[in-house]
Amino acid sequence: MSEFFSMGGFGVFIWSAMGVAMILMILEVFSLIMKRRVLIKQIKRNNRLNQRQRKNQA
Amino acid sequence: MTSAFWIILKRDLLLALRRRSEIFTVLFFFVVVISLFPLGVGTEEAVLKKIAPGVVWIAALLASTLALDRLFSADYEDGTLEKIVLAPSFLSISVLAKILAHWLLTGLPLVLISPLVGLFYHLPINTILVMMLVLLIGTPVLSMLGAIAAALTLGLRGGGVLVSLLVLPLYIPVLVYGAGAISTSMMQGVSIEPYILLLLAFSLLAMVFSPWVTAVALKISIE
Amino acid sequence: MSLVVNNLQCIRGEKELFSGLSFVLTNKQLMRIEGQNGTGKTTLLRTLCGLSQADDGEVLWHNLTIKKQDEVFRNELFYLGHHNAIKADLSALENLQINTALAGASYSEEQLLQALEDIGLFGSEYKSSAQLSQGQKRRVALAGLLLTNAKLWILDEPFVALDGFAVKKLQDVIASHVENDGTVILTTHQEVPLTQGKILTINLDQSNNKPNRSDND
Amino acid sequence: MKINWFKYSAPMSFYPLAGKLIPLFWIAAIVCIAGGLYWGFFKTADVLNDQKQYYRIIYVHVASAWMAMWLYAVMVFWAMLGLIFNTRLSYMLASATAITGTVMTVIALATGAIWGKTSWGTYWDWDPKLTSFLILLFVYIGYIALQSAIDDKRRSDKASALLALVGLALVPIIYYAVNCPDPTECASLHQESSLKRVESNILIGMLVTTLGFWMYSFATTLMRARIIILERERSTTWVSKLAEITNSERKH
Repeated sequence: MSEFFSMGGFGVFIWSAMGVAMILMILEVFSLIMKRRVLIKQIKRNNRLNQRQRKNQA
Repeated sequence: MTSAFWIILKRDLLLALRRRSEIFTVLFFFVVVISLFPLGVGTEEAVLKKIAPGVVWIAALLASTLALDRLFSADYEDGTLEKIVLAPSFLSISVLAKILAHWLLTGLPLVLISPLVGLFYHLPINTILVMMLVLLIGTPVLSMLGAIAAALTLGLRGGGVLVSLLVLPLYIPVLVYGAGAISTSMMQGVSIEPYILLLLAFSLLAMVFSPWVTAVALKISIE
Repeated sequence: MSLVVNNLQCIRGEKELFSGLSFVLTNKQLMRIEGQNGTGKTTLLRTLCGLSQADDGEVLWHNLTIKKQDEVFRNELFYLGHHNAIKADLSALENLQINTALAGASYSEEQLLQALEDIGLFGSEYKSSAQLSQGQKRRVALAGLLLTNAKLWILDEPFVALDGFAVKKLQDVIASHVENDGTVILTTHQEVPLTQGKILTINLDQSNNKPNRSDND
Repeated sequence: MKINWFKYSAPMSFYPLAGKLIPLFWIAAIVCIAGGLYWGFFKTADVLNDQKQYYRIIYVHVASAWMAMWLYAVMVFWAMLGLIFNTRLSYMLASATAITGTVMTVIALATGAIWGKTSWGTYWDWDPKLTSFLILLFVYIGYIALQSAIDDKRRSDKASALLALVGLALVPIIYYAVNCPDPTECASLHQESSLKRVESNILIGMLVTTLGFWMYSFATTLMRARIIILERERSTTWVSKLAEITNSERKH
């Protein structure tokens, strides 16, 4: 097992390359999910405000 | 048709003449940058000779971008740009006039003062001549590519920094071959002709496409 | 000779400024565009000039969309925007000369000086424009109207910053242009009395206050 | 079956369609990346012995590098479509593609540097390929910077699209310049296509991983496009009627 991870002495390089790629990709997806969540919350809040305004006007 | 070209060219030169400080600011910026390098990297003659081609071009790139921000923004702010767009002539011709004026005011002075670099960096006479020649061919490309970026960033907050960010990567070919020609001229028995031809090709290509693209960008930006 | 506007729509940001705007304007007609701030008066004028692109609809001049006949149209158009296109480093005379030349016409120095005198700038012709007041700069820009041969004048708030004398003068100039088979479109709060011709009015206020924009593109 | 493409060029129709496609692309991406790497790590022992183990970096490196270049082409394609037909969705897709492209370029540069340390003993070398990618990164960043500097969406869409086109026109020249700083030597320098020299066994892992990265790019681009649509169309009635907007907050 450890032999597999050491990759003939190149393990640090190989796994850090894989790690960098994976971290960047996960970060991108994570930021997309967060952005969407925040945005949907904002739109909901706006809609609620609009509805209340319309009710008050009526 | 050509009248708009001459009107704009004459007007820009007249304006610059009335406000000479702007020309000199760019020129002094260039001189300051090239005199900072020896202070930073040491004054050894061999080192200076080696870095001179790169230094002169990088200083020229920076000086040229410095003035780009004002290329269209002054006309944009006072409404003249709308007049130019609505003038009954091709916008790209008017743009070419603006670019030519910009080069005459910021590019040409650099060519003329560049022998000073030769003096500072202990360059031989024929290298100085080559340097002037490649600057003469290369700096118009800087003005022409820069005009596109200036048109795209017209009227934006922090436009000056953005222009540099957009345009500096596009200057790479001029930097590579411009500096390459100067370095090569210091070697024995190597022809600089290929470099000159490539730079000329860039210059021609830029002259054909840049006014047209800049005109499109201006129309997008003033909308 | 006519300006035809068909079903014009303009959206800025998320707001629809106006839509379904249609009208026909021929010679001897003046159109006043009314509306509160932010209702799209300037956008409408700029769209009519071709400076801005409409989101829908078209503007026709001589039965041809203005996109297709740039040169002819721009030769017959005089546009005055919010800004006066005056360079502070040039004199009033130089400014007027360059602006008229850009519009495609060259005039003798006497003609230019006469126009400046007529608009009330006698004595300031050679002054650097930096020394002119806001109203005087506006007058320099308007002096172009005295000289131009353009048929269609599109003027954005031409009376702003002018004093009583200049307002009267400008009213006369506009009236006589309409009288001479011209067409004028302007935004203003100032009445423009005409001796001849017809005044049309468009109010952009009604098309405002729509809570939502339509769903389909 | 006839598909009405114009229908899907409207953000309102595209939004739910993209929503349905995203999970499919995620599944494909995970399967392909996992499969490609599994092949690359466990099925190539015969070719990659101990001295050549570092070669395994190439699966991620090549996949991200190809995607970085390909996504630029995709971005320009949408930008051009936007400029020609003036469809808002094209611009949205162009800007959605740009950020994934940037991420791919960064991955390619980072893994390239690590690869360089193992094979040439230095993290950075001004080798033409690395330099070109650095410049590609600058071009991507310029595009994104211009787009975010312009508040007016119409202008920002068109201006950045034009910049992308200018970049495309200049990239070959820049690439030539960094590859052949000396024009006289360039004519004789003939680079053999690197693909032919790669063992077919490794090639399989490389291609499958690349396919996975491609699927990943589809998924993230569509996700970002949906966010952009929501952002820009937030005041329309169709957005306020969406299920994700109308459902009430989850009770804890």
